[in-house]
Amino acid sequence: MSDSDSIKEKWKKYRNPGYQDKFDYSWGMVIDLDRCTGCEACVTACQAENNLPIVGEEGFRSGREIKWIRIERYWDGEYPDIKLRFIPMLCQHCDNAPCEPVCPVYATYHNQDGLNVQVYNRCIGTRSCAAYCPYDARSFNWFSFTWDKPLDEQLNPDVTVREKGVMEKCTFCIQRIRQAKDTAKDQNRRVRDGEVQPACVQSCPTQALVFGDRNDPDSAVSKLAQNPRGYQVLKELNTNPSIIYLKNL
Amino acid sequence: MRQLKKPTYAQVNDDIVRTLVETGPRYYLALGTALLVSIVLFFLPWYYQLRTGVGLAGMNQPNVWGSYLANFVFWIGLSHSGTLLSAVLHITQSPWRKAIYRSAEAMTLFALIIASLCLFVHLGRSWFLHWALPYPNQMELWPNFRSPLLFDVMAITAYLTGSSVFLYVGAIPDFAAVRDRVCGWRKNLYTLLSLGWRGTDMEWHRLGVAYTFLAVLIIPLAVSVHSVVSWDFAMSIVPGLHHTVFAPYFVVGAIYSGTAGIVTMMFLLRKYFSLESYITTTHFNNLGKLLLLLSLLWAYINMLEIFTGWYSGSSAQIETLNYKLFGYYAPLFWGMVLFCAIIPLALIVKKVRTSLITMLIISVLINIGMYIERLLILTTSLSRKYLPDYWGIYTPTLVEISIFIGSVALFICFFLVFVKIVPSVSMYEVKETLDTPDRRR
Amino acid sequence: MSISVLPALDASKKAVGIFVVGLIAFVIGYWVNRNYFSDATPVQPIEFSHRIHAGENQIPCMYCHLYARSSRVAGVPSVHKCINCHKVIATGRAEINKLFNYWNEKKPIPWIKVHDLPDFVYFSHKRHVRGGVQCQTCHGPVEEMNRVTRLASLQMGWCLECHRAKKVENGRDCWTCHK
Amino acid sequence: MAAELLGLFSHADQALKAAGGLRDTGFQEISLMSPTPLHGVEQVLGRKTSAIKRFTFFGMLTGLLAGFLLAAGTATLYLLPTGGRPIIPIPPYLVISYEVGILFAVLATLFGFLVSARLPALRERHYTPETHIDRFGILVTCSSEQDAERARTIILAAGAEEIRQLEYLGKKSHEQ
Repeated sequence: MSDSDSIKEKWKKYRNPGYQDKFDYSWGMVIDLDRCTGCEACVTACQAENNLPIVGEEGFRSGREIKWIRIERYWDGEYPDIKLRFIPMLCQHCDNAPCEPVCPVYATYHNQDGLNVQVYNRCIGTRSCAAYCPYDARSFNWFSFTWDKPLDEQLNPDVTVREKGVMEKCTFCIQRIRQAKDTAKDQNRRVRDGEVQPACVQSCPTQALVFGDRNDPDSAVSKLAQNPRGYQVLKELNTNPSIIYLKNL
Repeated sequence: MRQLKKPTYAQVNDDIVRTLVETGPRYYLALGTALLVSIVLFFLPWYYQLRTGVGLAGMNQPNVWGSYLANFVFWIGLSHSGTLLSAVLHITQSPWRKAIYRSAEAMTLFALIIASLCLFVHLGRSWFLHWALPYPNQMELWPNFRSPLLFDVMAITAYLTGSSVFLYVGAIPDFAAVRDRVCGWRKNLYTLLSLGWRGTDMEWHRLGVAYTFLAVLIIPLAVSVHSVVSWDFAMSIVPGLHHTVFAPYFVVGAIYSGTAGIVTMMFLLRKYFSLESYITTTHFNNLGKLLLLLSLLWAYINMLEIFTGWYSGSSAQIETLNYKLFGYYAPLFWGMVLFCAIIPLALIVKKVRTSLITMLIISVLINIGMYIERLLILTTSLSRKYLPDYWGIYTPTLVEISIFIGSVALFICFFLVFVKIVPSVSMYEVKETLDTPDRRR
Repeated sequence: MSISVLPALDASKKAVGIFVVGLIAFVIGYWVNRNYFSDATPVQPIEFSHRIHAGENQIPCMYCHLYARSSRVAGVPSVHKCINCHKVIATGRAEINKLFNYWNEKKPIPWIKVHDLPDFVYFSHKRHVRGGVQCQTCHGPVEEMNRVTRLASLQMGWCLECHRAKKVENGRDCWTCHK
Repeated sequence: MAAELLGLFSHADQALKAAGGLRDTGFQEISLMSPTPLHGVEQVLGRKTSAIKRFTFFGMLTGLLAGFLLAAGTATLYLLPTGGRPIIPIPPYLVISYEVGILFAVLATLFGFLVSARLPALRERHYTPETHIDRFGILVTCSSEQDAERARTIILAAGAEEIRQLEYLGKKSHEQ
């Protein structure tokens, strides 16, 4: 907005609920649960891509694993007629994210791409965002972690290694989005559908995960989101997640 | 019930100044022990935690909040004893307030300081706490005033300032009285603190007006502080925390635990400074009645909370409620009910209220129960959030226990220093309750 | 008897004075020694002069820092690139001999980074060069410096100032520059 | 020759009587010093009003406004949308406004108290330590020898235990 706007116009604008301007992109994901086999390839890919530390056996046992995406398992029915169901659970990048307003220092907020982002170096570690998150999608660095040789050689230079006391969570591999947008800007165009894929989407063997721009009506995500099987997890909380799950009931 | 032999005006001065200047070896022993305990059990573990990370505490992924935050709420709760109670009793002109309010207000101040320290301990990166303070900086980034945590920062700042001013303004005449009785560095200190107070009719009048205004301002402030603390929790959408009843629930709980804290503190003051003629069984009797009322109120709101969960019809709420009443933490819950709702019913008997030892026991039990309450609010709700795959259990570690004990020692430390600097009983207000010399003729 | 706070203030002047003087001394001491906490002009392993290369000899910046146009990092030239010229130019000087020592030992020169950004900052030379930002805007008049010194604070506010002045698209979004 | 007289009483009613007598005779600058706030001073020395309430009121207003402006203004300096809420949501900012309002009101009350009670005492003022224990003192400014003599009679007649003639300090502070 320009500086010449009168105070009255500014007031009107800032009193608007929702976001200031239309998102450039509105990144979203569709997860087809009927295709998910629970193989955890996405979990591993995420671990490698985003420099997630390995907390060790003790850390895992006390419930402090750092995972940006996890496969939740639910048993359905009684033995012997029993079924195992999977839900890959990651940050839902809610439009009305409960985690954002609670941060006292703006370490988490909504950016112009419609992503719920976490600024690691701004985080002071109140952990309120994790407490407020109904999806438990946030992980906390209880300690500073080191990578034994030669594992440190595989750290991704595009992603910060987080310090102790910092909250972290799925970013939809924002470093890849940034790369794609950078290339697109050089060529003076928008990012094409399918040009950018988070690590989990890229590694899914059954292509249960699809990623794309929800602002583009022709993208694979927008089309899949129209699917009648679609639902949002904990929709009744009005968080309006960006991730749509497909499940045949 | 009145003490038989009332002290004279001169005796009041003698008695109170004596508590300031005459310091026995027992005092130094107590101060030394408290200091040592607070260093070993509070500052050293905290330093260790700063170096290694908050992982030293028993918190884990669903239970990201733990005993540190419970400590914070506990100390904020204790802080509601003094200044709020003192202000309410001042407005309602209760004469029995006068002997106890000074130390009660000091309790507020120190409990608030400890509470803010607990926030430091709680943070993952305490060294960046200043980012949550509003000041112009090169990053051009201000704190997020939409956050309930920022309400906390502002409320605590206001309350800390407000209660310090309230304590100080009320103590100016006493500083002046002490000023004339001491020498050396104390003389300078009290001359500065008393601002050249002479006790003229004009000064008394201004003091009375200002003090009443401050009391009127403090009451809504104190109520808002604990409401704001409750919104830290209630503004989430976590089942078990997302209750509209939380603000009154927290305020009542705070006054409840604070009043119990005053009883404990009064017992100790009376015993160790031999202030028997100032802190009488009348005070204990009155505070006992107040405690009884508050315990009933507290129990009522607790039941209200359970009923709203039960009748909400939301499966998540009911699950959390079940877990609270019958789950892993159920022994703690029922212990809390015993300490805070059942045992205080004994206060209905006058003998219990006027016996110092039973009052001490009940007040300590109430505070234990209230600490459990704060811990339960956090743990039972966070352990059972929406997605069952991510349920978990939280147990405090040694570091957390040690930091809590250390914070109590630190509080005692502050208090011991305070009673040697500020007259712990308000001389001029105690004199108001005595016979004025003109009736002695 | 009479009362006033001034004598008492006078008597405690010493304590107050010591505190105030100590505070001022600390602040001044910190300010004077601030370079000790972050060195803006480090001594390099070789006394390389940008004044001679970029100033007098007019070598364009991107002759040596050739990735600035196309990559996030500007790139420090390899030893090979230095040797390319210095095989014939100014041979035999002490500093050039040091260069040849590294060349013979097949080791990179351990240059000390002057404009170093923390790990959590995403900075792309490409975007800035293509956006028409002169090297000197951030790095200062390097062509006049014998030993490079950092003039810009490289702090967040400094970046934001420019981003605001140039009305950079999404230039104030946290994740434009943080990672 | 101006002087100040200090009379000391051990009973409050005597001090009040003396104060009343002095006032009726036309003395203007009378201070009654006591160890506790004395009831009945208003009837003897006239009702007092102070400006503290104005300080408190305007402190509160300034604070309410400052709190809201702090929250709303800083939010517009760096636009970071959170949780789909407006940049200036009213309810949370009212909380900030409320807290800052009370903070300012408290500080303004303190300031108003100091100003109206003329504290801290930067110039020398007469007082006596006994009035902080159990004595009641009357400090009266007399402009001439005859005035001093009259005042002395009234104070002694009311039953003063002790009377002191003191160097005149009051005028200086009034000239300020």
